[in-house]
Amino acid sequence: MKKLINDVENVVIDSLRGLELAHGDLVTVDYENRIVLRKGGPRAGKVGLLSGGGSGHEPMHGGFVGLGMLDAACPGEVFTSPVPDQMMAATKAIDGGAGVLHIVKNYTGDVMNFEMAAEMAAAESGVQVESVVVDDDVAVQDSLYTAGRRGVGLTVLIEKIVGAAAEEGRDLDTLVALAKRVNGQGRSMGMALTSCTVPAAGKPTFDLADDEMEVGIGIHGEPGRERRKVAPAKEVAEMLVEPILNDFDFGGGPVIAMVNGMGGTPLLELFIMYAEVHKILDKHGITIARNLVGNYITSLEMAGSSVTLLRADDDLLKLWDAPVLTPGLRWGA
Amino acid sequence: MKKLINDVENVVIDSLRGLELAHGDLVTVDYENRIVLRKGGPRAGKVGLLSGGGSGHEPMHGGFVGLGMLDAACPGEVFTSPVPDQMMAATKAIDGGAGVLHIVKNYTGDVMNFEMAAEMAAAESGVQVESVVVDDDVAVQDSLYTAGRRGVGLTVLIEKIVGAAAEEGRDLDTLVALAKRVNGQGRSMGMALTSCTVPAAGKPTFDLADDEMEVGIGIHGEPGRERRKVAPAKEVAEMLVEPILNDFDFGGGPVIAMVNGMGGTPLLELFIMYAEVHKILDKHGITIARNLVGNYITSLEMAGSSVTLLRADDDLLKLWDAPVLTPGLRWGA
Amino acid sequence: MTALNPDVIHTWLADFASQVHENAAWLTDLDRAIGDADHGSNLDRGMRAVDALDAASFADSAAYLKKAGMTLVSTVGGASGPLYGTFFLRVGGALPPDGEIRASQWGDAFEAGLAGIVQRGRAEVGDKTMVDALTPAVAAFRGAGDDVKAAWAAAATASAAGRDATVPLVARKGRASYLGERSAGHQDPGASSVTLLIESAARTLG
Amino acid sequence: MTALNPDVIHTWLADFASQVHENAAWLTDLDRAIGDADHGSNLDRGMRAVDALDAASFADSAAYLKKAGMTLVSTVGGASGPLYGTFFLRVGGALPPDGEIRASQWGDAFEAGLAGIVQRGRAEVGDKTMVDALTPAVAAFRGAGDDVKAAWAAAATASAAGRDATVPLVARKGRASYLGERSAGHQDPGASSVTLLIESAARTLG
Ligand SMILES: Nc1ncnc2c1ncn2[C@@H]1O[C@H](COP(=O)(O)OP(=O)(O)O)[C@@H](O)[C@H]1O
Ligand SMILES: Nc1ncnc2c1ncn2[C@@H]1O[C@H](COP(=O)(O)OP(=O)(O)O)[C@@H](O)[C@H]1O
Ligand SMILES: [Mg+2]
Ligand SMILES: [Mg+2]
Ligand SMILES: [Mg+2]
Ligand SMILES: [Mg+2]
Repeated sequence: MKKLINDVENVVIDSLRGLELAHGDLVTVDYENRIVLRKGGPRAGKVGLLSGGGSGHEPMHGGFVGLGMLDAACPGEVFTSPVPDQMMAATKAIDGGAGVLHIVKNYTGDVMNFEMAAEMAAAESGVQVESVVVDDDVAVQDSLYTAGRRGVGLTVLIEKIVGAAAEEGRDLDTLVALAKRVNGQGRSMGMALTSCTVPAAGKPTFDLADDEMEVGIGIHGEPGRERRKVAPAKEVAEMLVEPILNDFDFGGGPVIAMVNGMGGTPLLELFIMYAEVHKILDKHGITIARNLVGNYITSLEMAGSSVTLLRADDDLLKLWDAPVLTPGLRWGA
Repeated sequence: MKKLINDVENVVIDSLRGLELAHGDLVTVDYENRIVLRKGGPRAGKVGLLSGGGSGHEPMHGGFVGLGMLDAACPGEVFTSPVPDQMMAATKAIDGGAGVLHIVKNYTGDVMNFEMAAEMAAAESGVQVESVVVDDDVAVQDSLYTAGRRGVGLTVLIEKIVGAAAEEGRDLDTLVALAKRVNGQGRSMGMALTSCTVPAAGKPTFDLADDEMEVGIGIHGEPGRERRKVAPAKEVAEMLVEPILNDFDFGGGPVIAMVNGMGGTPLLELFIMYAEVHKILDKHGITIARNLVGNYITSLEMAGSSVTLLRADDDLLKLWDAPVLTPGLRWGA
Repeated sequence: MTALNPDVIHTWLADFASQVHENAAWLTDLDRAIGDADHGSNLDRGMRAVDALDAASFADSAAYLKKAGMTLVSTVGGASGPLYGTFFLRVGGALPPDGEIRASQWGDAFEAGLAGIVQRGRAEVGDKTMVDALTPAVAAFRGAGDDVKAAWAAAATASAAGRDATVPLVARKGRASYLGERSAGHQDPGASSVTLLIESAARTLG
Repeated sequence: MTALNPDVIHTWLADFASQVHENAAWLTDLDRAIGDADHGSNLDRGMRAVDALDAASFADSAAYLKKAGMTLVSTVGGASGPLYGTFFLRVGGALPPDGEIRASQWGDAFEAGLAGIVQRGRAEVGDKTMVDALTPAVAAFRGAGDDVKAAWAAAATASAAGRDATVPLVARKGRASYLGERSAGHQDPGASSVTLLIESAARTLG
C-alpha cells in the first residue's frame, strides 16, 4: 500500500487538520467531537444542515461545509459511518433554533447511527431533528426486503440545493419536502477501473485483471454488480446513463448532470466521459442545464467514474445557482 | 492500460469537447487550430495571455482560461508541447492591440515551439509578443550547460497573478516584469508514488516496486532525480519543502503555498500533506498567507504530490485575491 | 447456576476483545470480498475501547454491559457499531441482579440482545447477516436445558453452523446485498464475529 | 553524381517514414527510460503527415523538403518537432537546383541541417542528443570523398556509432538531463531516430 499518510490510525484526523489549516476562513474542526463546522457558529433562525458518513469520499462531506451548503459534517473512519456521538454534538452545535436536518446516505450503518443520534438529540437537547435518506444508485435493485439503494452522487446535489434553500430561510418541513423531492427525481450509477485500498486493511478491496472493470459500484470500494471487459468511454457512458434513463423518466430535461471521478481518474478522462454523456442525453432529447465535472464524491484513489442526473426545474436551478462558498464547491461568492 | 477514453488518437480532442460542453459559458474551443479561447474574443487594450503545453496536466492550461487568468491555451498531444501553428493562431486570436504574453514552461520542446511561434507571429501579423519562461523546479540542477530547471507548479500561480494584472490593464512590459519577478521568487518540488501511462505508449513510463517512490519528478511521468523507499507523509513533506527552502530565502514569509496532486492522489492525502507542509514552514517561521490544495497541474493518473512556494507581498496577494472565473479556478466571481 | 458479577463479564469481554484482535485481519478479509473491508478494524477498535474500561468501576454487571454497549456505539460506527452496541445494551438491561444466575436467565438476556439487533437492523434469518449466527445460538442455548456450560457449548456449535450456512446465501441486508448474486459463496463477516462472541461466552461464562 | 528530384526525395522520406513507423514503439521505449515516452509516437505522427504529401505537387526538391520541414514543425511538437523541422527546412534551403548532385553538395546541405539543429537546440556533441548521431554522420560523409553511395554508407556507420556512444553519457540537454546521473546507461531516442534517417538516406539517396 502506497499512500501519502503518516499512519493508518490517524488518517482521518491528520486530513481534517489539513482541511482546517487550508480553509480556516470557511470551516473549523472540533477534534474532540470530530466534526467539521461552518465558521461562525449557528445562524439564528436558519435550519442547520448536517451530513456525514465514512471518510474517503473527499471533498464530501467536510469539503461541502460553508455558506450555501452544510453547517456541519461528521466524518467517520475511512468507509465507516460516523458514530451517534459525533452527530449529536454536531446537531447541538448548529441548531439556530429552527431545527436541524440530517442528510443521510442510505447505508445500513449510516442510517442506524443517524437514527440513534436523532433519538438521543431529541431526548437530550430538545433540538427538532428531521432526516432525509438519499438513495439514488440505480445499480442496486430496490426492494422492501433489502437494504435498498445506496446513496451516492445525488448527495452532493442535494446538499447544494437544500443548502441554498436553508440559506434563504426556508423552514425545516419545507427543506425535508425539498430534499425528498430532489431525491425522488435524481439517479446515479458508477463504475471502477481499479479498486482502492482502505488504509487499515492495507490491500486492495478487490482485484481486477488488466482488462476488467466493475460496473455498478458504490463509493466504498465494494465490488460492483457486474464485472465486465473494459470498454471505450462511449460504451462506459452508455452503461451508466442507460440504466438511469430506464429507471426514471426525465421527460426531455432540463437536468443537472454530474460526471464524477472516483478519485484516481484524471480530469482529462472525466471530460471525455462528459462529452459522451452529453451525446447520449442529446439523443434522448434531454438538455443539460447545469453540470459538474470533477472529483466530488470519491472512493479514495479508485479509478472510475459515476454519472448523476437530476431532473431540474426553475426553483431547483435557482437554488443551484445560488452562491456557495465551501472548500470543495464555490461560486457566486 | 485502463483509461476512460475512446481511442488513443483522439484523447486530447475528445477531452476538449467535454471541456467546452461543460464550460461553454467560459471558454470556446477552436478545433481546427486546437486552441481553447476565453469566451467573447479579445479585450481591446488588454494584454492577451497565452500559455500551452502538452496535455495530461489538466486542469492546466485549458482549465485556466477565463476572466482573470488566460485568454487562450494551446494543448499539445499528451506530454508533447504544442506546435507553433497553434500558438500563432491563438496569438492572433487574443490580441486586443496591447500585445500578447506567452507563458512558457521551461522544456526544450515548449521553449523551441514557442520561439518559432513568436518569430512567425511577429513576422506575419505584427502582433507584439513577449515570452516569459517558468523554471521553478528545484529538483533539477540549474546550469548554463544544461536544459535548466523545469517549469512546474509555479506556472499555475504565475497564470493567476499575471492574469489578474492583465485584467487590471497593466501593459505588456509591466506584465513581463511581473511574471519574471514571480518566477524569481517561487520554487517547486514533486514526488510520485506511481508512474502514469501515456495513452499512445500503452504502458507505464516507469516501474516502481511496492515500497518505492520517485523523488524530484517533473510533470511528464519522467522518472525523478532519485528513487527512495516510501516514507510517511511527514518525511515526504520534508523531502519536498527542505530543498525549496535551501534554494531560495523566503525570509520569514508570507508565502502562497500550493500542495498539488499529480492526478491519482485523493484529496484526503493532499490535506495530510498540507498539514505537514504547514508544520514545517511554521518551524521555519514562514507564514502561509494563501494556499491551494488540490489537483492543479497533474501527470495523468500519477499518484504523488508537489509543493510550490511563492514569496508574496501586498501586490501579489492583491492580485491573487482578485476575481478569477475559469473552469479550474474560481473565486470572487 | 453460575456466578454473575463484573469480574465474570470482564473475563468474557476481554476474551472476546482478544479474539477480535487476533482475527481482525480475517474479518476484514471476509468483508473485503462482499463489503468494504473494515469489519475487523471496526470491531477491533470498539473492543479495544471496551477492554480499556475498568471492571472495578461498575456497580454491577448490568452497568458494565450497558457501558460496553455505549462504548461500541460511540467507537465502532458502520453497521456493526449500532448492532453490537444495542446487543450489549439490551443484554445488560435484561440480566438479573448480580449473584447466582440460571441458564434460562442468560437465555432471556441473549434473547433480548438478539431482539435489539433485529429491531435495529430488521434482518431475518437467511438475509446473510449476524442474525444468522445469533438466532440459532440463542435457540440452541434455550433448548439445552439447565446446565449453563452445556448450553453455551450448544450455542457455540449452533452459531458456527449458522455462520457456515451464510456462505451460499444471497445477501438481502447490509452492504453485501448490493452485490446481488455475487454475494453467494462468501461467509458473512458479522456472522463470523458473532460466532467468536458466543465461543468466548462458552469459554468464560460456563 | 546522383540525381536530385522530388521522386528521389519522396523515396527517401517514404523510407524514413516507414522506418519510423516500424520502430515507433522502440523509440518510445527508449524515451520511456529517460524521457516522457513519446518520441516514437511524435515522430510517427509527423512522418505520416509528411508521407501524405504529394511529391508531384512540388516544383522542386527544395520546395518539397521545406514543406516536409514545415509539416514536421506543425504536427510533431515537443523537442523533436522544431529540431527535425528545422533540419529539413535547412537542408531544403541549402540544396542545389534539381538535376545532378555531387557528394559535396549533399554534404553542404546536411551540414546546414545540422547547423539548424544546433542553432535551435544549442546542444554540443556529448550532450546525449540527436546531435551526437548527426555530427559524426556529417563528418564521415564529408571525409568519404566523391562517391555518394560510399559517403552515405560511411555516414550511416558513423551515425550508428554516435548513437551507441550516447549510452554511457550523462545527458546535459533535453528531458534526459533532468535525470542527472540516472540518464547514463540508456541510449538517446533522438540519436536513435536520426540514425534511422541517415540509414534511409544511405538506402535511397546513394
Ligand atoms: N440490517 C442488518 N442486520 C443485521 N446485521 C447486519 C445488517 N446489516 C449489516 N449487518 C452485519 O454487519 C456486518 C458488517 O459490519 P461492518 O463491516 O462493521 O459495517 P459496514 O457494513 O457498515 O461496513 C455484516 O457482515 C452483517 O453481518
Ligand atoms: N537541445 C536539444 N538539442 C538537440 N536535440 C535535442 C535537444 N533536446 C532534446 N533533443 C532530442 O530530442 C529527443 C526527444 O524528442 P521527443 O521525445 O520527441 O521530445 P520531448 O523531449 O519534448 O518529449 C531527445 O532524445 C534528444 O535527442
Ligand atoms: Mg464500513
Ligand atoms: Mg514529450
Ligand atoms: Mg464493512
Ligand atoms: Mg519525449
